[in-house]
Amino acid sequence: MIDKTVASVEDAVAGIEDGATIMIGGFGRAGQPVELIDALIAQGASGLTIVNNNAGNGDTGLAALLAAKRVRKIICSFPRQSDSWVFDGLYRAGELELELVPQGNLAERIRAAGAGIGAFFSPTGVGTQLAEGKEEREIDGRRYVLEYPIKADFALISALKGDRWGNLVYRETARNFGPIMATAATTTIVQVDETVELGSLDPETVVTPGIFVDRVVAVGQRAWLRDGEFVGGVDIEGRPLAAAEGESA
Amino acid sequence: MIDKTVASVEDAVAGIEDGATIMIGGFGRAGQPVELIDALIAQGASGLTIVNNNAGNGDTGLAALLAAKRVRKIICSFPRQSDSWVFDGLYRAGELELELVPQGNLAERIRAAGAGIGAFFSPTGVGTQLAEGKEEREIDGRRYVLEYPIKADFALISALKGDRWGNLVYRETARNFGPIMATAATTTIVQVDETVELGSLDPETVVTPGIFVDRVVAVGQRAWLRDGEFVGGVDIEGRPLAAAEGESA
Amino acid sequence: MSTRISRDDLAARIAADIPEGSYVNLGIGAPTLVANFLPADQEIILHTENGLLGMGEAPAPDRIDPDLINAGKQPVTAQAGAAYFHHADSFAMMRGGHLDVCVLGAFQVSQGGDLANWSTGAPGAIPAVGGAMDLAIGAKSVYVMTDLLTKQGESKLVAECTYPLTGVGCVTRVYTDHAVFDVTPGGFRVRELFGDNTVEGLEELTGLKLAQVVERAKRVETTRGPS
Amino acid sequence: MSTRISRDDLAARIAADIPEGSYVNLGIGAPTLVANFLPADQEIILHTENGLLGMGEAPAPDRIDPDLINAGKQPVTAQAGAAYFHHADSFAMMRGGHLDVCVLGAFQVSQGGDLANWSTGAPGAIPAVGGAMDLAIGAKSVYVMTDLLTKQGESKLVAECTYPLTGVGCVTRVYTDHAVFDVTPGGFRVRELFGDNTVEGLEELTGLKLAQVVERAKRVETTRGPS
Repeated sequence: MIDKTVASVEDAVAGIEDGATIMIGGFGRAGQPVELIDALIAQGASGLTIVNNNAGNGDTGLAALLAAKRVRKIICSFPRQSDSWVFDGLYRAGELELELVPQGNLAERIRAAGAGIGAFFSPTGVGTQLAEGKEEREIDGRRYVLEYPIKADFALISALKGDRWGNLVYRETARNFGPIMATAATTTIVQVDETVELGSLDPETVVTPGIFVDRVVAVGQRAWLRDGEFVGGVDIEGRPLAAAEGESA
Repeated sequence: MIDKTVASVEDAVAGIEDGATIMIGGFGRAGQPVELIDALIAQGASGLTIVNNNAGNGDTGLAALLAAKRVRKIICSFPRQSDSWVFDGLYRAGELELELVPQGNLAERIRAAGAGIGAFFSPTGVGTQLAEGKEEREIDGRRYVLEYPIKADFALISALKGDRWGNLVYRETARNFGPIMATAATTTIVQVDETVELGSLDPETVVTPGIFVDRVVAVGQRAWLRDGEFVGGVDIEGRPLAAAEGESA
Repeated sequence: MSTRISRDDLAARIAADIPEGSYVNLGIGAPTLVANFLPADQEIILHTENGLLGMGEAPAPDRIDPDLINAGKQPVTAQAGAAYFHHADSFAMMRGGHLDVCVLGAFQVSQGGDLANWSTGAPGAIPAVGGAMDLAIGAKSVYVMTDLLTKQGESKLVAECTYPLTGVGCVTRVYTDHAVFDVTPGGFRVRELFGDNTVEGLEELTGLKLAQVVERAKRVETTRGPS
Repeated sequence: MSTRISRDDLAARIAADIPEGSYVNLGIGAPTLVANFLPADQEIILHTENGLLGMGEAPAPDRIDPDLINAGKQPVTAQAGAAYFHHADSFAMMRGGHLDVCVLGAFQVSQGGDLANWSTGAPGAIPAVGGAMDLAIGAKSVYVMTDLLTKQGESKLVAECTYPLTGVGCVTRVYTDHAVFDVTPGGFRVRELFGDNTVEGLEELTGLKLAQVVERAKRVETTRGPS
């Protein structure tokens, strides 16, 4: 029997070595696998290269991993945000290397790694600083720059539900980078709200087929759902509205 | 109000010019938009270039379009099949040009056209006849050949259901080339079993978002479904089992 | 009469140029305001690059869904007819030329249509580009929404951008608080004048020779849009 | 004892080498037989390149579903845990190195691991390649299932392929009706002998110097597999 589920977030992040390249899903906070990141902080791996769209928000999740000084380099498209103070401080202090990649090139380079593409000519970034030093070519009257795949040792992603074969479905815009990062890492580790029986996910609607997934851990239902239904009552950071009063942006 | 539905297959294929390049969905018979092809035959456009995985099966659908001598060239991966006699005859008579493309390169080149990729280095076909004359490059120790996008003037595809915005869902392996062809054509024309109310397709499970679709026409439920449920009772060509006795392969 | 229209008026002006049935991406910041002025009786489908077509308005405070956000990471809703997809599919949509219009902010736009909107190049500034470079080269029409002048009074329409570029030759039209400009092979062409602006006055403000206006630029009164 | 095992025995022999949990693509033709010998108490997930992971066995005749077929266009079923996807995603799966094993037929395999299985290059023949070139370079292990000799008695294991190539240096192992061969940097290495075959006899049949067998090739009796 194939069973990719593991019992705990500690088991899920076991074996991540110092110096590993890790893709972390999410766009801002949406789809960020906070429980896996917390487990990674506890696990202790350092000198990491992180691939994410952003560079952390507030003081939790990816920001906490940065604050714990476990990250050597970050590959992302949009580090600077109103709540990226952890990154900002480390970057200004020269403690963090940054590779800035236009968001579409970031996504397509991740997909290319998962799809076995050696390199591709992208229309994005042509003639800009971010294409400096890159091979350029005119094809059919349009200019392109050559972009290479980004692959990773591990991917940490968040999905709504998964089964023991690793099939996944996501929720709304929390899907974002999850499906492509799952394809581009040697070991893909997924936190889900709940694991479901094999066969209960409709094969027409599986977004990430289990072939791309290695470990699945259930972390419990997100705060704004009850019995799978959206109930709201939280701020954009997912904190109960009452508690967040006067704090939320 | 956006309404991409059209009343008839004749309306759906209106405006297809002689000499057009047309992608036709389907893998063998599965997902082949037979009603649209029949309408295209009646419409009369000729000198067509067709992009399909195959080159027709039996005497219907794409095979009938070939038999009607409307096709100048076919771009496909697997023309020769047990039931490709129409293609075989025309090809041997020199009446049909063939561009043979490995199936994965065919799919990825179609996707590239839809995704704005100028060209990509593919690992498939390296060192074979089908890569002769193509640019080759070694990247990270592996050999690749440079492949260019395939785009089309029109795509004719078949889906299960669609709404007036053009959102589509497919059924089982009849999905195949539909979603990528929809992205790669200037005008994408879709036949569906039924059109449904806007909002009745779950946004999590839409496979082709309407942005890729121009015209949707309902052609009625496939013979092996009743009220949306699979009932069987047909052979692999979709003919009632009794009628097909002694005939089906 | 005045020489400037408000940001809301400008958003309304842009909204009026977007035909029904368009697929539109509104960049983060001021362009987001355009959504407030799209006519309620027309269907215009909004794309947000983090994976949604058919983006709707902001939710009520107690219906905020942290899984459902726009590119600016603000809570949004999904319309009937919406679809979710992953990031590579979302940017394929953009880069493949499927969006009809995007509206972006700008630091500078050159008369060749180059856009600079992601970095001032200031030393020590932390760079961030997001999806701007993809949007700039991807949409069929790239509209810029901006004040004509910086706070220091310098023209954002320039002969050549001095700030780092976002995209080369990509801008279709520039909507400013003074006037609307088309980018043409001959440089900027005044399309509409707001309030008491004149072509000559704009030439003075921008320091640019504005291309011959074929028909006298339409003069638009400053009015308040709906709020 | 005999010098050849049956096609079913060969399919069973290949099936026995596929570990539980593997993702496997079985090429059209003889390799499809391998599915019949996968142990019922183990989960091995079959991929078909026309868009399905978790392919199950053939349906009953009255349950044929024309929308649910394999790469050979035969009716199949979907297992619990299956997933459907489009063609670009399916081949990304293959070319991205995510399949553990594929099993392909062959016209020729060279001692360098080159595979020829899509065209005899005969004048007038209609070419067709399908997904063979993608499978050949995509799976982690590429197993070939073939008779050792053609009907004319020529060896399909060759020094250099004379037929048009499907892939270069891509074959991991060759399962023939006489023996199993690993492709190694030093050429073919006999891994198992079926029936009364000997390495010397195989060298005579193939005309190849078979690489030094490190441990004496395991001798396997010819037995009937389940049907």
